Amino acid sequence: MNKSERVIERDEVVIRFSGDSGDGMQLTGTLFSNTSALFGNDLSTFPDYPAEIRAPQGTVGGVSGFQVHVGHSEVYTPGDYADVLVAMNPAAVKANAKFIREGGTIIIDEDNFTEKNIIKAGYQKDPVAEDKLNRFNIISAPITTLVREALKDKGLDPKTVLRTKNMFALGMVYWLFNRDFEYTEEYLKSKFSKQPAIIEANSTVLKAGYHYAETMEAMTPIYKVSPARIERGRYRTIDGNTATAWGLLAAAEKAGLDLFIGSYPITPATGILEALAARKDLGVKSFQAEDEIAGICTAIGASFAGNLAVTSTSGPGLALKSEAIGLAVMTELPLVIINVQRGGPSTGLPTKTEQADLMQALYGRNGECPVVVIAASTPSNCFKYAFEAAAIALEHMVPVILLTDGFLANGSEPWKIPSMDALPEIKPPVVKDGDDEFIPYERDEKKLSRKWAVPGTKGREHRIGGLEKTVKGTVSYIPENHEHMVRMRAEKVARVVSKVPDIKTYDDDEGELLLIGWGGTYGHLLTAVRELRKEGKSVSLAHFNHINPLPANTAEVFSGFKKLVVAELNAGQFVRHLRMEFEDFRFKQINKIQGLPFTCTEIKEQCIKLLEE
Amino acid sequence: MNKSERVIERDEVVIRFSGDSGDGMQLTGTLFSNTSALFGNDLSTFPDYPAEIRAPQGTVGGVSGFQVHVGHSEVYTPGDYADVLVAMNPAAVKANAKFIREGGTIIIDEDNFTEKNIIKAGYQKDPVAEDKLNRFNIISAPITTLVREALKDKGLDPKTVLRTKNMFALGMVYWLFNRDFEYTEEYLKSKFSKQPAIIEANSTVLKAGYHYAETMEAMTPIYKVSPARIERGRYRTIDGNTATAWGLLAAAEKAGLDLFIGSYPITPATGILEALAARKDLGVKSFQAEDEIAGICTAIGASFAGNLAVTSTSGPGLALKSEAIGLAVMTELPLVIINVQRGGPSTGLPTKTEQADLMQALYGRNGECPVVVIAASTPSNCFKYAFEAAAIALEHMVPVILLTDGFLANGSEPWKIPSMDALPEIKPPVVKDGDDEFIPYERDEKKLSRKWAVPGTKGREHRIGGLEKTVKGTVSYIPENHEHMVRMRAEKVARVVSKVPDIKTYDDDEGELLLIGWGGTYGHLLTAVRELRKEGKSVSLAHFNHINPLPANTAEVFSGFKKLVVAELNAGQFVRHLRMEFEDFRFKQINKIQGLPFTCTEIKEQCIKLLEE
Amino acid sequence: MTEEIVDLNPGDFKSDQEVRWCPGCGDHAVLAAVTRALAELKIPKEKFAFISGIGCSSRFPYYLSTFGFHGIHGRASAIASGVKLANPELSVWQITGDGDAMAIGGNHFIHAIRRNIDINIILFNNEIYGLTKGQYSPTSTKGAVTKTSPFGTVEEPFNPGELVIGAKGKFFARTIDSNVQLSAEVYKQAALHEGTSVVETLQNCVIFNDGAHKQLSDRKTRDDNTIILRQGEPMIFGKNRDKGLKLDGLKMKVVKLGNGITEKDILVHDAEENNPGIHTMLANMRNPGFPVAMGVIRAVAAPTYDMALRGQIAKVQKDRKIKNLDDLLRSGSTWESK
Amino acid sequence: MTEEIVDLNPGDFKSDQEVRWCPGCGDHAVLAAVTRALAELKIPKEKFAFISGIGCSSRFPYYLSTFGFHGIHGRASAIASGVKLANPELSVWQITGDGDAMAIGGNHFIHAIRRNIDINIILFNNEIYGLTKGQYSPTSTKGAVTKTSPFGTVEEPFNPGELVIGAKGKFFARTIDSNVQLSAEVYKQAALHEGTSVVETLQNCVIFNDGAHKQLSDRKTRDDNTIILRQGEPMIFGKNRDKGLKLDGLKMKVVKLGNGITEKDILVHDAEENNPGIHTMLANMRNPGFPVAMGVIRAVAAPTYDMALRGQIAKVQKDRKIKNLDDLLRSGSTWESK
Ligand SMILES: Cc1ncc(C[n+]2csc(CCOP(=O)(O)OP(=O)(O)O)c2C)c(N)n1
Ligand SMILES: Cc1ncc(C[n+]2csc(CCOP(=O)(O)OP(=O)(O)O)c2C)c(N)n1
Ligand code: SF4
Ligand code: SF4
Ligand SMILES: [Mg+2]
Ligand SMILES: [Mg+2]
Repeated sequence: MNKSERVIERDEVVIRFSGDSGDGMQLTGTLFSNTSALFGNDLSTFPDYPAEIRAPQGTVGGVSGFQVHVGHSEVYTPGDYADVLVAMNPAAVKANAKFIREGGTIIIDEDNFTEKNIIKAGYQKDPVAEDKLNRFNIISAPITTLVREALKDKGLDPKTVLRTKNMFALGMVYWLFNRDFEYTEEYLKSKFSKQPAIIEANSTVLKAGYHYAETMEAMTPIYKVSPARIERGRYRTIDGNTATAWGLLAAAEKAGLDLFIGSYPITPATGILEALAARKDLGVKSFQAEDEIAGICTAIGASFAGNLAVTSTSGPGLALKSEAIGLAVMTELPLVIINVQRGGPSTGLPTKTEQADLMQALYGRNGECPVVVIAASTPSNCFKYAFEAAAIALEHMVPVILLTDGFLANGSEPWKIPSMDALPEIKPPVVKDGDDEFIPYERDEKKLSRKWAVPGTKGREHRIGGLEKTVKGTVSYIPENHEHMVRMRAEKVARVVSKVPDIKTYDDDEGELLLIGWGGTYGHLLTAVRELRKEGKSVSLAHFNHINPLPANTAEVFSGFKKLVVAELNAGQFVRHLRMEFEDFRFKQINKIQGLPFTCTEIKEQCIKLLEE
Repeated sequence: MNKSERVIERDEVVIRFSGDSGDGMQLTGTLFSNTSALFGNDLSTFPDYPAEIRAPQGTVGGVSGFQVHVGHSEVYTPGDYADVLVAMNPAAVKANAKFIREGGTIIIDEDNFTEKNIIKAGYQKDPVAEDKLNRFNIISAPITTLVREALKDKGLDPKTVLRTKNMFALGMVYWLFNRDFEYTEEYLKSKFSKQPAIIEANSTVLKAGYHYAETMEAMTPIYKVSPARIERGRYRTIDGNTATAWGLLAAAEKAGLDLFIGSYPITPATGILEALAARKDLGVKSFQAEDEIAGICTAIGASFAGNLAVTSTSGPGLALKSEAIGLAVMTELPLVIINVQRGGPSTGLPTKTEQADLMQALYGRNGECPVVVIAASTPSNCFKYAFEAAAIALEHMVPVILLTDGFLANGSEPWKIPSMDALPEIKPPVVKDGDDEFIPYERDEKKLSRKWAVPGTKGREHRIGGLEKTVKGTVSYIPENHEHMVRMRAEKVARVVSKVPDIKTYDDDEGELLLIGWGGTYGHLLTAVRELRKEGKSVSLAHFNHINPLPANTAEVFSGFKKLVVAELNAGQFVRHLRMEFEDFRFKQINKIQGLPFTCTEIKEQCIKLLEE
Repeated sequence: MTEEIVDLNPGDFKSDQEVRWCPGCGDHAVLAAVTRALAELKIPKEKFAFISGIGCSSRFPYYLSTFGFHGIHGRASAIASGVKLANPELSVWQITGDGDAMAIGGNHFIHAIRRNIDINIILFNNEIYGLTKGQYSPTSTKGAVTKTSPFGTVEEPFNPGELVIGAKGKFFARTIDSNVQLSAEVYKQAALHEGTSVVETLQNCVIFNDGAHKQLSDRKTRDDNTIILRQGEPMIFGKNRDKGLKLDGLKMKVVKLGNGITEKDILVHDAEENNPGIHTMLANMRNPGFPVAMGVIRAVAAPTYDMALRGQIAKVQKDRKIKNLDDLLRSGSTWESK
Repeated sequence: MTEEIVDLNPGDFKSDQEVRWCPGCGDHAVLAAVTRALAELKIPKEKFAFISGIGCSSRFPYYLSTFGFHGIHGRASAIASGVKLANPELSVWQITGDGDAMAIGGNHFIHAIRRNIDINIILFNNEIYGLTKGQYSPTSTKGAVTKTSPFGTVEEPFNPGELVIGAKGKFFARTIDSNVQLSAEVYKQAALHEGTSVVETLQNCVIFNDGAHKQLSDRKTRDDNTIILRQGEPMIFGKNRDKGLKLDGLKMKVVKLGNGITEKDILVHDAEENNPGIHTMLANMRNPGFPVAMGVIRAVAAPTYDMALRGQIAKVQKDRKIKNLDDLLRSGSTWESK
């Protein structure tokens, strides 16, 4: 039969690339994703890799995976189950078998299914029997042999040859999904611009894979996922860390300030520092500090001196920054603190995602020390919330913690490129030269923010610091002054509510059950709710991006539902926050603490159970 | 009239000594307190001094005060208002006028009431008019002149002469309260053993003050506060920091372990490190670290190596320790972390008291990271709770945070010396030499604690660390294992409830209003409740020493009352904790954020208002 | 740095805040020396930013009428680095104590020095924690009896100069509170030096460590116990200026002038020599046996971090393709949906 | 330290854990060298405690069958100090990277060294952050292009040896992953030295900084580019052992043997000299121009903190009045209520 006869039209498909850490699966996944995005699919990705740079070859612990969900209509999650699994070795099968959809396709490199490797992967002997692989459609190809063959005349060393295996697999997948090579070849050209032999080898192997799939008898039908019907405009794919970095850049441009970032590398937040370090063309002052404390303290210094100041980190780093956050609260300087959450406590699961730093963000400091807390909820809206965090910090003169997580940081999706014109201006309360007395803690009547007189401004010399002080900045131990200042700082944060949009529900204002989420679980919760609604359940979703202060209409929204269920990737932190804030409601919980995103299936099951209770 | 005729018998009296930071008021207060304690009074003290070593002389900011409350019956607080104020200069009057009881006595050094000093103190001109001092009984003595006179033939330099002024004032107060010099003279002898001239000068001036008071016409009646009827036994006075240090020593002795403390100086916690550094005779390994992080990390190392390990600090230091606390949670090692709370946020009010680190103690770490939290409530029971913190840490293999505060740390009171025999044994789960496999995270069935195999133990080699791990200590990213371990660590902390005594109320099990407190406010809350009860109000007190886990019967106790009112020295932290834990109750709040303890009057007023609501 | 020249008096640099150090504390004299140095720099007042940590000495910024920031304990180097990078036009000063800079702040201190960020660090060395009332510090003499070492410390102290040089320091000087004239001179040189400059200022804490530097400040002993180094001058010292320093192989030696030994035999000070060998020896000299070196011990020109960063940005921007956010957002692979 | 002597093989020190470093990573060779050194120490296995921070190198303790503690980033020196003070009988080792020890952990590192606590620090210097995938570290060469310095770094790196000596270090050695024999030898000497010993171990990160030390490990170039120092031996090096080091005034100079220059003119290595002058110069030598010094550069005997603490406790306890808690509780002013 010819190609078109075997085409299966699908609304959406999930593909997972997996192999050893060294097998290049992250790259393969990214290339496939970008190609699909350019094709016009909506998509969502989820890289999932071990903490070691190269975990032991051939073991389950060493498997690196990249999952991508491409769709004809909107796609909110990387998908629960894969339709197609690329597994470069037995360990990849072992690690992923439970995540493949019944009847899905597994592409394996049969050259790697030696007895030694099978045992190493943790099978007794026979993967097919042990993992009931006959439920799946297995495409077994001697990839290693074929790659050697394809490159045998090129005079390359064996290592280089083997390193192109991922391109063979990618070629097969491109055939399966009927994608072209344009993007991939361009990528290879720019990446290896100084090594034409490498470009050629990769390109040869890519095509070899494609043609092998095309000519192979046992090949599965090919999938067709038509382009998504998405809003008109120019698009790109973007991951959460880049989006965060760019959102900050946008804020600096809109505020007319230099951007300073003082950070220390830490997984999964390093990408933000890296993305900004690359932007010297836009004048970014990126400072790799000696540790997290220096990261935030240089940022506080830069804020004092008039820059848009940022520090980025993950949980353990946020812990180290706690004391200095207090200093920013006390000196009432604008500061954006980004925390890309990962599995904790302690070093925990550094490459896995979790939402367990919420309480730390709210309360992890000595004394009465409130800050604004915001959470992004998709890879691309990290841009929006980073921008907003900076705008609030600058206009309200307050530190803002922006929470993202490993899932958002590394995940990517197509994003409609905003126009800078469409973004709001940011107007920090900067003081100009002058002779009249400058009173550092005099407050704006509405926002309660103080003014910003930066060193270098004539006639505005003043002193600030971490001790309690009067409105003039003079150190003061007067009891009533302390109480007043504590309450002013809290009220200033509370009044940020004026910038917080009302919370909207998906899709009803009232009903049986309101699923409540925050941050990076948005896609999974929304998909689950939409599916439940299709099944006729009276379920809606309220998903929070503003944690402190909460949207003004929160209680009102809650009161429209019989059951309130808070779902989060921790042991119950947002729910505690809500219990403190809203004594009049009772909340149920769905929690998962596994270093992994929710699956829609889990959420649906639990909601159905709670509906029946 | 003779002395006995003018005696006023009183149940209790409050005396406040105040003057410039350099005037020796802390010493004067301490000597008076110890003398009264030896006499048999019950008492409670409250030192209150500025953050500067020597704040500017003669200004209100530079006033250093020491208040002591002595009583015939039990005394729980240093008292709201002073019956007698010793004021060495106008600033001391200015700073304290509002804390003197109507009709109270003020002893002043009239030589210091020069126009310059009066203005410096912040009076326009006339203290008597401005502060309505004629409400009080003012004893004006030319103390400076009299001291010069008393020592004129001793050949001392003028500075040394003036430094004895405090002894003159103390002599006057001794006459007023009919106390003897024995303790004071002994103190002088041992303190200045190498300077007999100084001993003599101080002793001469002390007596001069006493005799001046005796012969002075305008002298107020003398007060008689008979010895308290207190339990039989041997007593001493003790302050909170010393009691904390000694409680730890007691625990080390009972557990048969060396005591290691790794700390960095910080007000008001330094006294604990100092008290332990002095105990080389008991083999204490005190380590002054380069910072707070090194303080806790050396302690974690010492714990791994089998010592009873402790680190002590105050709020900003606790913030710095957050990351490492997570490591102790993850490695499940015993560790006592003492936080002597002070005014925050940031550097805040370093010498003032506050209860605003509760949320930090509960939640100030990345990830799901619960620890046991305990709070002492009187200076002397710091001993008991430090002992208990160590016992829990050692027997349950868990970090314990002990909260005290500046008020407890510096305050002192008579304390019935416990006998070591009466204290319980502490039995840490130490593993002996052996050949069978040691499984580091195998748990005790009841407590869920793991065992402690310290380096040097033959056959027990193993590896632990901050990454998530299996029961064998192997690093693991298995999703279900992570969830299991997170829940085990939480449940382990929850099960410490077996060591937590039920909460008892003062004095009824049911009624109109239950005042709820925790930590260092105990004395003030109890006194207020007792007074309210005398006035016929249906008010009781539940005062918590166990914050996490809370006593098992908490909800039951709450349910006996119509109104639940949580009083604390912060913006409302324990009340938030209770709201999270007990959804079924509604709590009202009394909060004070002034760097000062409550006054009983405030509490009473607010309770009455709440009763009427 | 700005080119504008202004005329200000030391008094113009005093703020209206009450000075809260103990009477007799060495910090008062340092304040006097700093205001003198500032006035001599002829820079407008608003260009100065004084950043401190926590400690008695760290109260300093409150007493100046410039921009000031009283930070948290140990972090002044980091805060000051941020200030300088955000605005390289400023004259940035760090005020810190031996505890603040060398205990809790040790890491930021050595990293600022290594990077050679152009900040002027005045390190108040009273060999004690003053503000917390008398515990030993990383510079307290071995054996010092303090509140936390009632039986004496058991650890060797840092020598600030040696640590600074070990951390790639390019400027190190030493002065003492009691010599206001020398201090003012040295602070000014520190300010004029481009890159991190550290001035160890020996300071007396009258309350908790009185007399720690007495041998160096006392009129009777100071001239024999100290040597003031000046660029290009022979290293001669002593009340009668009759002693000098000489190299003996790889070691420093004190010699008496006369008896055939003349000025020509004496080492000539060269603070600008890149090789830190002699500077380390000079910084390490201790009583008894050697005079303590005062003045600018090391002052080597080297590129600063702040200028290098500026330079790199300028270079990248020169032929940049991306000039603003719109350019960036549209760079790389994008596609149009119609 | 224990007197018991035991016989163990390097293999006895390997744990059952899978080694998770990249194939080709220099860490594998260091592991081999350490197990060799441990076996030679003849100390029972349970007396060893290996403490690490975070980084690729810090995974090390998992691969040994001794007691091990994988700490948090930068804090290994502090944790190891606590272990040693709690139990001075142990042989305590710290495993750390250039980021772990010299970036975030810099302060604990220099303070442990200053105090001279008896721990053996193996500092894996690959001049990069390996575990976080390739950002520059405080030892990366100036100008290094890495993920966080796409246009090259603008800061001078630390030289670990110089920093160690500036922090009062008494033992500093250098070795390279590729020379397992030398490494094993040096680790053993570090273990036998009482006090903090730091062994900078040049290590290749094949993934993110491959070839950083190639000139020193490559068979063809290594003999001309390195010099292995041995106590009491003249400093001769080169493939043909025809080059040597000589002092030229205060500077080090490479000379060629022959033409009148003989072994006698060559400097003889004395690691035990207290004066750090030459040690610093040796530690600072860099290609090109000088060979990089390998082996034990400095090893000076000095009292250790742990022994001094023990000694002080013993001394105070000798004629103590307070022998237990009951004594303490009843000391000072007390009174009886009847
Ligand atoms: C995080 C933190 N830890 C500890 C302290 C307590 N503290 C304040 S100043 C100080 C040391 C002061 O010594 P130094 O820096 O030498 O300054 P000096 O007072 O001697 O001028 C300490 C330990 C603090 N404020 N913050
Ligand atoms: C508090 C904290 N900050 C940052 C990190 C992230 N981190 C882990 S290892 C590392 C640096 C590793 O470099 P190095 O110490 O040189 O070790 P290597 O991997 O090169 O052996 C960093 C920044 C962390 N785990 N914890
Ligand atoms: S305590 Fe010492 S350092 Fe602090 S102000 Fe007083 S004299 Fe100066
Ligand atoms: S990333 Fe580099 S240092 Fe880390 S294991 Fe791999 S080769 Fe070794
Ligand atoms: Mg000091
Ligand atoms: Mg490294």
